[in-house]
Amino acid sequence: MSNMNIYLCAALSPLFGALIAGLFGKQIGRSAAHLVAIFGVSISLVASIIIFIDVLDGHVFNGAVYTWALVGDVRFEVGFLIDRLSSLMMIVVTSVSLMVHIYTIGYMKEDPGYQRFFSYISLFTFAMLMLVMSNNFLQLFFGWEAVGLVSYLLIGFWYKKDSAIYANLKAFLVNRVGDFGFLLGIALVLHYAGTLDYAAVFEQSDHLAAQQIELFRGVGWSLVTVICICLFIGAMGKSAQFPLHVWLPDSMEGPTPISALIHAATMVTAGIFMVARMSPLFELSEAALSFVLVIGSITALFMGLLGLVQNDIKRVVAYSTLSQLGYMTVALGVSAYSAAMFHLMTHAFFKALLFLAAGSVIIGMHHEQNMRFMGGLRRKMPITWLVSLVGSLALIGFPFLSGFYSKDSIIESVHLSTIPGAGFAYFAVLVGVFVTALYSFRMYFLVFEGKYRGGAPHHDHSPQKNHEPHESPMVVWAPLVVLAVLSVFSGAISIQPILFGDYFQGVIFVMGSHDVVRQFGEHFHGWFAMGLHGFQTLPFWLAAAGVFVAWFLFVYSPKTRKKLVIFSPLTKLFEEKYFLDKFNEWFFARGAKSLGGLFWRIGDQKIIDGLMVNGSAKLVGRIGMKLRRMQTGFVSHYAFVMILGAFALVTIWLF
Amino acid sequence: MLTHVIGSLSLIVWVPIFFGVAVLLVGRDGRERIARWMSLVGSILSALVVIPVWMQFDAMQSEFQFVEFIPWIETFNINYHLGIDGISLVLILLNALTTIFVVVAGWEVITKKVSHYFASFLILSGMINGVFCSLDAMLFYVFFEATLIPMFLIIGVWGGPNRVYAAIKFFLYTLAGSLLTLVALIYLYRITGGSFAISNFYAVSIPQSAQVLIFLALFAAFAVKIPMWPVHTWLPDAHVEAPTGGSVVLAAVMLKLGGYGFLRLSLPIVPDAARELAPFVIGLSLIAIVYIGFVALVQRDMKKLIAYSSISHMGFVTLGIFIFNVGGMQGAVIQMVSHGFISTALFLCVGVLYDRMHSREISDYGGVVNSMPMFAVLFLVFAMANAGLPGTSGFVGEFLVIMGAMASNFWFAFAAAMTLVLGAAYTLWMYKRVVFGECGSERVLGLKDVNAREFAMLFVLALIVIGMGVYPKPFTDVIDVSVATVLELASVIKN
Amino acid sequence: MDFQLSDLYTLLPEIFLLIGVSGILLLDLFLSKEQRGVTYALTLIVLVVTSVLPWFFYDADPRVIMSGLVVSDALGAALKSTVCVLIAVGLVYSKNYLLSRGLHRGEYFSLTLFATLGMMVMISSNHFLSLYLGLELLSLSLYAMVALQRDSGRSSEAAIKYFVLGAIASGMLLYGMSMIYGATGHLNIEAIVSSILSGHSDSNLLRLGVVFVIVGIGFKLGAVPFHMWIPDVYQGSPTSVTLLIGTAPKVAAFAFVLRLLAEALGHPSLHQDWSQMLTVLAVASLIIGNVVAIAQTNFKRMLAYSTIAHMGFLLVGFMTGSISGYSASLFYVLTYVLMALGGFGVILLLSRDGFEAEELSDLRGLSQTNPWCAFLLMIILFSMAGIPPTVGFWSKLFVIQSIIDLGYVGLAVTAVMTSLIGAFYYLRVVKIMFFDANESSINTVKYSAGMAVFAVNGLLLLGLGLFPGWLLSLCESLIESSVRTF
Amino acid sequence: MSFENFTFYLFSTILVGAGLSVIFSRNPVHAALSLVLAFFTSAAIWLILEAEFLAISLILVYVGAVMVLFLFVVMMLDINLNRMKEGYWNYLLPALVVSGIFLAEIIVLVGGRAVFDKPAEVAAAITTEGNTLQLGRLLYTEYLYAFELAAVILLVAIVAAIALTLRRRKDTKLVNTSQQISATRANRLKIISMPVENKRSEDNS
Amino acid sequence: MITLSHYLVLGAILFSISIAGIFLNRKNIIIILMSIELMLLAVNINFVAFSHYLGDLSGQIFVFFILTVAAAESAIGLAILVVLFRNLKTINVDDIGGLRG
Repeated sequence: MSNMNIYLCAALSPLFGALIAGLFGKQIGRSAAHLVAIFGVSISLVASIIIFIDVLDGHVFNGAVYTWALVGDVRFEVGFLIDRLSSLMMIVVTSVSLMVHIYTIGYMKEDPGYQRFFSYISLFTFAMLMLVMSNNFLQLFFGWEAVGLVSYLLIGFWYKKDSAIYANLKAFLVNRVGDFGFLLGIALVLHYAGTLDYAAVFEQSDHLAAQQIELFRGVGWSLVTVICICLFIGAMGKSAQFPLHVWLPDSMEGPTPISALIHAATMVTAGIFMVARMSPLFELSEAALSFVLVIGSITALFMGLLGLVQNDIKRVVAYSTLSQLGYMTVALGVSAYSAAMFHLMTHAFFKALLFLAAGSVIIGMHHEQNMRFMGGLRRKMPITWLVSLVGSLALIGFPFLSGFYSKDSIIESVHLSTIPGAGFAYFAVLVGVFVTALYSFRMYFLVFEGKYRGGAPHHDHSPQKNHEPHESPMVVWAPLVVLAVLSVFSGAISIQPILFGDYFQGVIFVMGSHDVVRQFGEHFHGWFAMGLHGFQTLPFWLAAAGVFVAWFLFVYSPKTRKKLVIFSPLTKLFEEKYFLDKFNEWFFARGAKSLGGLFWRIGDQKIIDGLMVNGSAKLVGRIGMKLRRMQTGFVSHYAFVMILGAFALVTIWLF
Repeated sequence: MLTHVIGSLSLIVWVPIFFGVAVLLVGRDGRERIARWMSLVGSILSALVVIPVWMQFDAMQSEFQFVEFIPWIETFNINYHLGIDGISLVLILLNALTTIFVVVAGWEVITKKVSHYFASFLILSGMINGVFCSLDAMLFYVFFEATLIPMFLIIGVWGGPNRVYAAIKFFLYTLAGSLLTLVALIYLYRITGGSFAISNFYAVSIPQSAQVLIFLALFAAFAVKIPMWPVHTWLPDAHVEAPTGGSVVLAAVMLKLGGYGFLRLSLPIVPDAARELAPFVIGLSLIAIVYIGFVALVQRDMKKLIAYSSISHMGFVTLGIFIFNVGGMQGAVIQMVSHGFISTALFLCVGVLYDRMHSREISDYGGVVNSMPMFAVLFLVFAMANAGLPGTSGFVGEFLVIMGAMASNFWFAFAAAMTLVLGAAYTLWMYKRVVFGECGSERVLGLKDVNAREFAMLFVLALIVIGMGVYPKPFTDVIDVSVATVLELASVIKN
Repeated sequence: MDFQLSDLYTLLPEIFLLIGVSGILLLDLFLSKEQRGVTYALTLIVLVVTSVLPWFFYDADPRVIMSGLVVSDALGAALKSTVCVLIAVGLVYSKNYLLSRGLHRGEYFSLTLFATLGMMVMISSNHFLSLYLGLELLSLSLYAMVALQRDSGRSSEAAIKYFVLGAIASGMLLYGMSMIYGATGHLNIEAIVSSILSGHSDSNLLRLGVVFVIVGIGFKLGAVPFHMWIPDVYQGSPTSVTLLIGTAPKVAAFAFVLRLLAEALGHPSLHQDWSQMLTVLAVASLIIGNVVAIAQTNFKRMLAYSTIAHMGFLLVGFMTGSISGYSASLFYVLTYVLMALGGFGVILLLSRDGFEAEELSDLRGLSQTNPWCAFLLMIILFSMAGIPPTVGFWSKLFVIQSIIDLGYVGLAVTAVMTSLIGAFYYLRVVKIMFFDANESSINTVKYSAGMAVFAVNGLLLLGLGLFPGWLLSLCESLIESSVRTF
Repeated sequence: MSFENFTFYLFSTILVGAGLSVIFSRNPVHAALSLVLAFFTSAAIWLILEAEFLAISLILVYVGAVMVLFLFVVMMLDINLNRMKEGYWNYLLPALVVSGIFLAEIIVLVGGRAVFDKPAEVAAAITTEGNTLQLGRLLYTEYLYAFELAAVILLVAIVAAIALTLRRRKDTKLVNTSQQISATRANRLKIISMPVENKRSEDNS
Repeated sequence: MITLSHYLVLGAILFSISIAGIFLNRKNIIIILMSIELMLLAVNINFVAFSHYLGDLSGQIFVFFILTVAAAESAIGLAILVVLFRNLKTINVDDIGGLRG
């Protein structure tokens, strides 16, 4: 079990770094803190690579580290399942995390919470690793919630900002709603399978599929469908699927590195990862898959649309993330788990790239995030401009870039799928391509092309600051370049093994009838051919149209935009995010509070306390006062009472 | 069965009481220092005497251990009969630790009638241990009731502005419940043919209608104590008005007397009635979890909020007990212990703030993190634990109970799991309003961070809370066999 | 039923007491005001000796003497001794009070001793006549003692109320006795019993008699609706007299009830009747006593109502008609008088010249000025409320146990629920002592003899609470050996 | 109607009438005198029942002592009769109802008892020996204890009555002759020195 | 033929009269005391009658003691009344209500 040490090393070294930086941050100082943290993550990355190579050699590991608790005959354990899926995720997590660590040195260098920040992101890396390395649901849930915690901490990193602490609470709570479903799913699994160990559960999957559960009297549901939907609700929270997506845009209140790390590359993909992990279960329920598919396609299309009207640079990227997560979910829905994982990986790179680039722009703009005050940054920030362009192209799926391969595989898989909802999904993802291109390049053009619009007026109060945008320091752009390179090449390199090779053999389970990837693979003739073919496909032209429209409206003829007033109700709808936030605010937040107030004031205070408790006490007191008055002080009255008492006794007992 | 005439359990019960009386006698006005140190020594000694018991405890044995038996009132066959199982043991441990925290927490805060304060807590601690150790129903009841007196005084003498109302309400409410229990116990005495031994109660068969009545009578006491909706309204008042130490003991230990009562008396004595009425109790528990969760959401007073959160968490205990499976019941016991530590910590946190600002209103705070960063971190740990974050002890119990509830009914688990959202909502919302943000006022800005004493307490608690969350096995191992025994007794058909 | 000289040995306690009181009465004439302490001391000595004497001259098996008027048994001896001790302790408590109220007079002490004699007669009587005479001896002394503070309007008001109602009650009791006499042809308890057993007695007359006897008993115990005198008399009397009325006579009344109901009229056919009646009286007493006590502001008056409630509990135990019920009641009455002794005692201890510490508000902040005193009073109050670990809990427990044994679960629930109401007003006193700030002018108690006795009194309640077993078995053996039940 | 019957009904009627007069006469003196009448008639009835000693003692003890005491007190206390009469009839109805039903109930219970219709045969000794002798014998033998107790009760009554009512009146004009005789010069005149009153003390007063 | 019942009924009538007297003369303590004497008279008649018809003298003995005690009782009662009158200058029940509640 020598491997165990490496696994533990991979998982625990970031934790170690986090504890050192967090608990002793003050004592050891800034640079020591970031060195420790980076050191921890680096070890983790190295270990992950070793593990990855080891796994490619076929050394799959599934075993316990220690027993968490013994309850009756159920053994809850903390353990690792190291296979191709988890090792891939480990690489993604640790590498992106390392990039972000390095990038943070520059980005956060003036922040008083420097050490704290490193502690958090290292802690996050630990939590995420626990999540992906888990071999059972319990630990999965632990990691799941732990990343939620860190995300909470990070979004609220600037705890003085009201919007930040609002956003982090919201994020946590919305995630909790997802976890609510997730926990129910876990509970169902435990109850019906008797164990939480993945392998043991999957062994019983046929047994589970055969069972029915009666949620309402007389209505039998397929057990596995209920389990999968419950689990997927968890994924909806974590991966920000409609309608639990509302926290993600707000979470942009946190510092940019964490937007990149958590809300683009890693944490939000936990849901995708989880569903892929659970493929043996999801495959058994077409209903659940359809559900996943529909949710995913809604997210993919409608969240993309919202990106069109955002002015905050990070928010555009955030909505783009939502939309891309929708794509991944769609892929899961059509059983193209490998495509989803593939997109997850490429997306991690180019989205992290985009976020960090946005961060770079923000640094360059002296923490201005509104795109309307930007423009023409191409010349002022050349490196950032270049990597942003690469990232955007990868995002819209320009052939040969990583995004193209992953996204096209998804679209093709949807096209091939036959499960209910696939038609709608296909439509959604196609339109989504156009929308993606439109908002990506809207952002691109607004930021980098045209004229510099001179920053925001409210920055005027700091005279010593240089108002001119400038290129960021090397610690900032170096990770960008690395990510850009990855964004360009990772797709082409890995599409063959991941999608059509046997990379996920034995890890992801797909029913024959659902196996769209295999069908798609029949047309696949290598990455180059696919890239070339890409120019002839509908998605490419849709994307091109999107770019063109963006160019037309934002560079060539901005005035045309004014003529688009007919769309203003639509714009309004988009700006208000389909009124979902308002609805949530009104229905859930306000509703819960007024319900609580009702229960408290009426239920607790009036009825239970007022009426029953104090009421009966008062009643007794009042009776006491009444009876007290019967003691009139007149001896004859006392005599009457005595005589009447005797009289009553005689009358009652003798007659 | 090991039989000692006078042994470790007597020490556990009487050492704190002895020290309490000693403090009372020694610590007159002007001798507060002696009173404090003596109490500290007493509380630590009381905890130390638990250690050998913990060490020698045989977790594999389903019988009661460390049994002591001395005839007490021979006319009615009432005996000084002590013994513990795993469930008692963990609760005793909780109580012993809590007492130390309480003594430390009151160290420099209490300036009025110091010796009386500490003596009350020590005596109370001994009595609570007595409840957990009793194997004779009347002994149990005597200890159970006697705890009211010191707590009544603690709330009433050292409490807040509305302390009188709170103290009397606390006393009468709990007394109201337990009086019916007394009747039930005597009835059981009668049908067992003259014995108050709990084991005889287990053995005797009881007709169903009588079982239901006995169950309800026992339920009255324990439901009030734990407390369950709708007899919970004493708790917020008592908690809010009590001094920090009082709130801590109330929440951490006294509420557990109710849960313990269910496990030790209700289920094994009247199993058929318990099973028959389980849906009713489960319903109340779920109402407690959800309804109280909502109520907690709108509280403006930190202590009140924590008090309501306690009620909600205790809903898990009753839920776990009455779903009749191992997971649920173990979860319930773990939840009791863990809630003991978490609520201790939360009340101490509020106490830390209260000692500085003399306000418990959430709105008086805001931005505490700016002036008290260390405190903010510790407080966050406990807030998260209260919200049931995995990796903290708060998760373990809730998780096991939800798992257990699922075995019973999907919707039970569904309602219980709502605490995931509600618990996080009220706890973190409070945390946000108190700790985060710009400094609410000048006074907040001037707050001093935790001192060494406070830090030590909270840090130890944080270690316990996290330790228990990461590795609860020592606890589940200790209670495993005992829970199985209780379940076995609860599944007997006695009518 | 022959008269033997040796019977007089058995009566030695009574004879000694009578000689003592006559001596004191005479001696007092020749003492000046300053020498009155001698009377006081002599009274105490007489009481102490009298309390010891019964232990040497009782019969283990009940023996009827004095031509059937007196019975000598262990229970009688124990109760007589108890009564004397109670009276003596009461006098110790009262010392300062009497001095400052001008009650420190020979008449006071001799009347006290006469009352004691009356109680002793009641306790050991075996005949309606001796019951009646003992009762009247007690009552007449008490009437006079209540009025003894001659210049106090409240005292004389209390006295006239006590007197008028007491006279009506004894009239009714006599009416009942006459009916029983008519039905059975006898006044001697054993003869009555054998007559009832023989079945020749007229049941209508008997039942009518029982009803009126119950009225008399109800009055003596202060059970609702014959309780009306209690609050006024308790409040209006000088506190030392209140203490006297509130303690020892309850023991005597218990014996009275035991002789009349349990021994003379304990036949199952009659027990059925009177147990129902007692139940009604008991429940009414429990409710009225506890509920009205809540509305009181005067500590003495509150204790008066609490007495009514306690007597309800006593009757609850009594109505069972079983040995265990009687022993529970005996235990109850013994522990209750201990509590009442302390409760009234503390008022006496706290009173000073011109200041009666009898309002509840006078106790405000007692825990600050007088922590030890407050602590002891708290024990007494919790004991009255029936909270463990005080003995009050056990006394309630045993009573409830005895009725549940017979299946009266509903009654048991009523009893405990009313004691919940009771707990409220006891708690309120604790609250006043401990939670309220000290505004009144109560000084520390300097009277050390009274304080020492008070400490013993309070701690005894706690000690008995921890070890009630011996007292309970004592009660049971007394009842078993002495009560001639059917 | 035999003589026995006649006397019984005659005296009974007077007795009841006197009783009613006691409660209906609002002047206490009249009531007391009616009570005396009632005692006399009941003594007569007791004679029918062959209880001569008791009949005599009733008259001697009761009428001779107790009723005189009553009258004495009535006279001594200055009672405002007008206020006593206010609202006298308010309670007539409850009084009649309660006592009427009470009476009816008792009559139903005790009336018509055939068992007791005849005097018992044991009474032979009573007639020959005389009631007083028999009572006396019993009183000093069997009921010695009770007799002594009665004595104590009377003693209590004496002590109590004296303790309650005997007190030295402060406004009495009675002179103590022995004191007057034994008075000396020193007792009669005492010279004390007083400070001269000045203006300040006047102001203060 | 006069039976026992006659006497008992007579006693009962006197008893009822005394009760009515207590009700009616609710303000006048003296007459209340006299009513109580009537009640005792009723009791005595009962005892004497029973004694006669049972041929048992203990009833008469009882009456003898009742008379004695009643005399003592009256003495004390009237003494209390005198004390009361001295303190309150009234024996009207309406004025004697200082203790109540």
